[in-house]
Amino acid sequence: MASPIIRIDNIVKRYGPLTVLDGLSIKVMPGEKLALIGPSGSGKTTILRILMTLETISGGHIEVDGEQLYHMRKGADLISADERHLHRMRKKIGMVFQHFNLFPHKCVLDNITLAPMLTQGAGRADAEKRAMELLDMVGMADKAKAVPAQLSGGQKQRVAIARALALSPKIMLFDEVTSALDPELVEEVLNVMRRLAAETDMTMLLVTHEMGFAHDFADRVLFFDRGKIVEEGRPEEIFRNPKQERTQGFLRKIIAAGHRV
Amino acid sequence: MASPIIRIDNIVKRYGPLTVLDGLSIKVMPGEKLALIGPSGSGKTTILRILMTLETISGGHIEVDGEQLYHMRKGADLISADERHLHRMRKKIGMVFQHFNLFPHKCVLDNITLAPMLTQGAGRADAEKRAMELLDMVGMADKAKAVPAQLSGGQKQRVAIARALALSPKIMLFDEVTSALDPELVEEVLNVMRRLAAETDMTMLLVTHEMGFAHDFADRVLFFDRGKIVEEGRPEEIFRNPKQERTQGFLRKIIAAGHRV
Amino acid sequence: MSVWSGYLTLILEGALVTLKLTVMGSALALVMAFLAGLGRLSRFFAVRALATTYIEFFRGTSIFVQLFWVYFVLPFAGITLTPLQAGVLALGLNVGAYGAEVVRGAVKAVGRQQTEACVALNLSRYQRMRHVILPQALPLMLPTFCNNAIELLKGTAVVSLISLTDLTFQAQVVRAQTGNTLIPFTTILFLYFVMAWAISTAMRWLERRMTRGLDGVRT
Amino acid sequence: MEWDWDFVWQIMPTLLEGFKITILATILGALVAAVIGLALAIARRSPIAAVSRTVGFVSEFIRGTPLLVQLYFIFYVLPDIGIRLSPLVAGVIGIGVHYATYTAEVYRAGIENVPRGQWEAANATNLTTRQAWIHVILPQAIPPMIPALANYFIAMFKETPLLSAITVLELMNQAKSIANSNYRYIEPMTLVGVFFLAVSLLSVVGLRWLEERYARMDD
Amino acid sequence: DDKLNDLKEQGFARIAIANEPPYTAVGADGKVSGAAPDVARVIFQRLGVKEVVASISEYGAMIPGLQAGRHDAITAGLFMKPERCNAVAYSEPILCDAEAFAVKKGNPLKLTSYKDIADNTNAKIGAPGGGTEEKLALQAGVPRDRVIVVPDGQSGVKMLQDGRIDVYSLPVLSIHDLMDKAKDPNLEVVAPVVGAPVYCDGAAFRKQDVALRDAFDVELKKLKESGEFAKLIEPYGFSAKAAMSTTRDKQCTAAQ
Ligand SMILES: Nc1ncnc2c1ncn2[C@@H]1O[C@H](COP(=O)(O)OP(=O)(O)OP(=O)(O)O)[C@@H](O)[C@H]1O
Ligand SMILES: Nc1ncnc2c1ncn2[C@@H]1O[C@H](COP(=O)(O)OP(=O)(O)OP(=O)(O)O)[C@@H](O)[C@H]1O
Ligand SMILES: [Mg+2]
Ligand SMILES: [Mg+2]
Repeated sequence: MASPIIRIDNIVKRYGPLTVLDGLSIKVMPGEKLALIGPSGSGKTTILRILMTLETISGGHIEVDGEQLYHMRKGADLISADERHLHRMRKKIGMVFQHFNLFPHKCVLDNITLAPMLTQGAGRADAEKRAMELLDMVGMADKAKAVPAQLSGGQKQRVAIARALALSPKIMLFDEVTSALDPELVEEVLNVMRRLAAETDMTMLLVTHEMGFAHDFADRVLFFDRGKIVEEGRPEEIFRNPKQERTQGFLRKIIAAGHRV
Repeated sequence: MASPIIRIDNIVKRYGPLTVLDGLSIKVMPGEKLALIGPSGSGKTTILRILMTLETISGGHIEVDGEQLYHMRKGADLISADERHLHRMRKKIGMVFQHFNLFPHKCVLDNITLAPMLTQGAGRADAEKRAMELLDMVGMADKAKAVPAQLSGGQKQRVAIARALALSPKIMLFDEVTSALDPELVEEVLNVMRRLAAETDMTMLLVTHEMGFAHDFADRVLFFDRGKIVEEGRPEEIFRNPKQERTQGFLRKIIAAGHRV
Repeated sequence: MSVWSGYLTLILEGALVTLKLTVMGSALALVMAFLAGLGRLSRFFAVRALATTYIEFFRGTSIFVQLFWVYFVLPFAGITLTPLQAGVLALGLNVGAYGAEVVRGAVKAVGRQQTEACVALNLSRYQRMRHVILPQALPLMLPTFCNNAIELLKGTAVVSLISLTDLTFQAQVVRAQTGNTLIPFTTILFLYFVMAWAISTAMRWLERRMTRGLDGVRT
Repeated sequence: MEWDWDFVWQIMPTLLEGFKITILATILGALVAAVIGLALAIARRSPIAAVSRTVGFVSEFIRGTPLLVQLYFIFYVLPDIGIRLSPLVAGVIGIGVHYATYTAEVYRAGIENVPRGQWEAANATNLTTRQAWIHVILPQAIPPMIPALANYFIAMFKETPLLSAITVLELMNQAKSIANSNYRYIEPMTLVGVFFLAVSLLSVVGLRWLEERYARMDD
Repeated sequence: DDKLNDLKEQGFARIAIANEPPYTAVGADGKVSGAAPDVARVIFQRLGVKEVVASISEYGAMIPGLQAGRHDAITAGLFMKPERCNAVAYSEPILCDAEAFAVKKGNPLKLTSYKDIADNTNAKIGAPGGGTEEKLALQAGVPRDRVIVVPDGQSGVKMLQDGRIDVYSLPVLSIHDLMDKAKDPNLEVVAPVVGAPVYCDGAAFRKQDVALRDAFDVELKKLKESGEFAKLIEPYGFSAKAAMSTTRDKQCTAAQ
């Protein structure tokens, strides 16, 4: 059996007196598609942000692609990672945010080429060629010269996905990428993600409130509550036959509110 | 047959060069529950805002409860309504907004009693008694002294509904009252509205993207597109058996995005 | 030493004049700020035009020119004010014009949504302002008002140009009489700073009181 | 006293001389304020508490005391410790440093107003801190600052008459000198008012343009 | 004369004075004295106006203040000059003084007259704005950019010490007073300035108030004749004889 590409080991995350993640451990195999679901405030976003090194951790260890994320070896000791180490580790990971976070002062094409040119030393011509391929894939090739303010939410999010893909990370993180969108625009983004899931062997972690999509997309679903994993399993099991009472209650409410499973 | 409580007659609404409503006519019977659905930008919010006199109209007439809304009689002529006429007409209508628009500097109870005390000359004791009944109805009696900042979105929206009801309007307007809420909180608000629809004979107009709820709630569904009514009918007909191609396309997208009908 | 204590008294008398100017000028500025700030939001064109003219004129010309006019030119129109009145009038009108923009900005920042909620609840224009908009706008105005009050305090230094015996003027007198520059100027710098500090402390206290229990209002 | 047009034409060239100095002082002062303000803003973010506290206190002090008194200090007291500046240089430094304490706040707000998500996106696309500043943060932070900065430069312009206290022959001083030697006050002082109003109105138009040009771009 | 009656009724007259010893002095107790206010106080008392309220004013602001009705009289060492005689109504002469220069020790630029300053292209002169000295310098041909308008005497001395100006010009007694206070061995006085006339000030009234001025003159004359005048002003260093040997008409028409 192959070794996990992500090994989260007994992670603790505190904000002041508030413990948000409390000894969480997860293993993710290469190519696996994981959906993280659960009530608001349960720590789903936090775990993605920790993987993207946008937060610090209060305890525990994370191994990504065979290397420590927040620590590095110095002789025999494991010490806190410095900026250079983090910079190297971030190459393996890309993230798409709920609110897109496109660079508003740059056109779509420049949003995508900026990082490859600055961090991977790609030439402009190469970077733009690759960017156009990605824009083509997300169906946005005709908007290459538009600035973000001219795009609809769904279009922005497709550009954000292309931007993250441009760095060819091994792992992609998606945090509620459709929840800021008008209902009609959700589908165009989910379609892009379905293709992505089907066509690449990237490892993907997805936080979503779209149960139907989680069901179609994921190999494995983790149900979070209060910073812990309460239940996990194949989507069929979790959605059709949840074992834990909390999971049942959560799904009942969501379904009552008009979401299909 | 009773006469309509709302008679919208050939309404035109323009913003500069943009025509948002183009000769729209609707009749609503007393006690009827209407759901307005349709794609983003089709003018659903606009028509509610016009009924609430939050906009002006560019052409046409509206009759509410037997009187002109935007016009008044002066001798034999029909002239533009003045502030006093509007003030009298607004007594008949209440509205609940997508973003609640509670008064953040007043506690829940004061939010509800403010308007009855100022506009209907109600005494504090009477106003508070009625407010507590309404809070009880929306399940918020225990939060009477809380300020809005301490409430969740669903709780805020239930207070907003109570606030609108406190003026006992004949007509209630609801504009996407759940779309700013976390999915889990949607249900508590919809439950309140279901009770409301069942227990009162108020006339209600509802704009929503929750097709399931529109289906349960409405006597009649109007499908809007580009400022016109493309199709209307009983919920069963519209949702199960739409005749127009645009309606079919819209519903297909919404359903694909994970909403139940 | 005794001579210096006498001159110190003189400077403190100047501080009293500065204090009076600041307090009375701020009071006038506050009134003007609300009149003109709300005036600019009026639905009547004439009121808007009047408020706009006042604001642009007093923000546009320099306080020096305004002082000069109030003090030397108004008397030709038959209005002779004491130096203190002239100082209060010029400073109050000047700072009031800046304050008007603060009032307008804060009222607008409270937002269309709150106004619409009021319309839907059928409140009258006056009731909207009184019960919903202003109570929320006031805490937004306070920090800028604090800055304005300090600007006014500093502005009082220029009234020494119209022979008002304020702090700066008294420092000049002491300097002429004693031939010492460092001591009077250091003393008044210190006094100005103490007054500015007192203003911001008072405003912070007021702000805390007004926003008590209203966390998150501004988000 | 009646208005005398001949006199107006006669004094116009002299006033224009003064006007040139006023403009020069404003431009140089603006440059000083822009540069020192950025330095103050950065120093206040310093992780070394002693640095950020000291800079904070000094800024507060400068902001809480009148520019007039500061100018006296620079011009009449500094020579005692061997720093003798020409009137214009002293004026430019005085007014520039005074306003630097204001522009520093503009810089700070501008930088903080760039949404946190932009830093995070820069991180997620693996840019270094330096690259994030240059390519993502500053290009977004600076344009929205421009109107606020311009606003302070206009305010500076209106305070240049203070420079007459340290013998700079700017517009106000020229006007006073004309008035004193001719015993006619209304014409020169009114003309000064007109000059100031004209520049202010023009700059209001300019400011509106800047505000539109550099309105916040939203994601 | 209405004006005098008004003043009697209100019990005080408002006078403008300068912040310039020995014409004016302000004690540490805030009490105003000095030659000019002392004379004014006595005369107004004799006219039946019990008190004078003095306000210190810039030279440049005195005449507009008088015209705007802010003061009833100026008693500030504002010397009579033909243009000023046109702008205000002067009393008979009160305080007379010649002009003086304060210069660096040894008078390095050898400046003894306003003409000298005009001829030396490096020399800068400081003088009060709107004062006699500024006018004399300009008339002698000193270009505007070498005539520095100095806000007050103390600033003038300071600027001279700091080398910002080469000459500071004021009336003799004012310069002496400043020098006494400065106690600076590196400065010296050139007095009187060669070719500059002796000037006298008088109490200045509004043109409309000639009647008040005339009443003032009557009392002034009595004061001079009784010898009390000399007792009032000589302690400050002024010469009573100088004032009594000239007249307003001479001063106002003196060819410049
Ligand atoms: N910067 C912060 N400071 C303090 N508490 C925080 C911070 N960020 C998050 N939290 C808290 O951490 C907890 C977990 O937040 P997180 O955003 O991970 O939840 P989530 O599962 O993503 O919820 P949602 O579905 O609402 O996005 C919450 O209680 C939240 O209030
Ligand atoms: N104040 C305004 N100025 C200009 N155009 C406006 C204004 N308000 C609304 N519109 C335009 O009017 C059209 C109809 O808007 P409306 O808000 O009624 O749509 P909607 O059906 O409620 O859409 P949604 O489902 O997104 O809320 C849109 O094209 C919108 O851009
Ligand atoms: Mg989250
Ligand atoms: Mg809408």
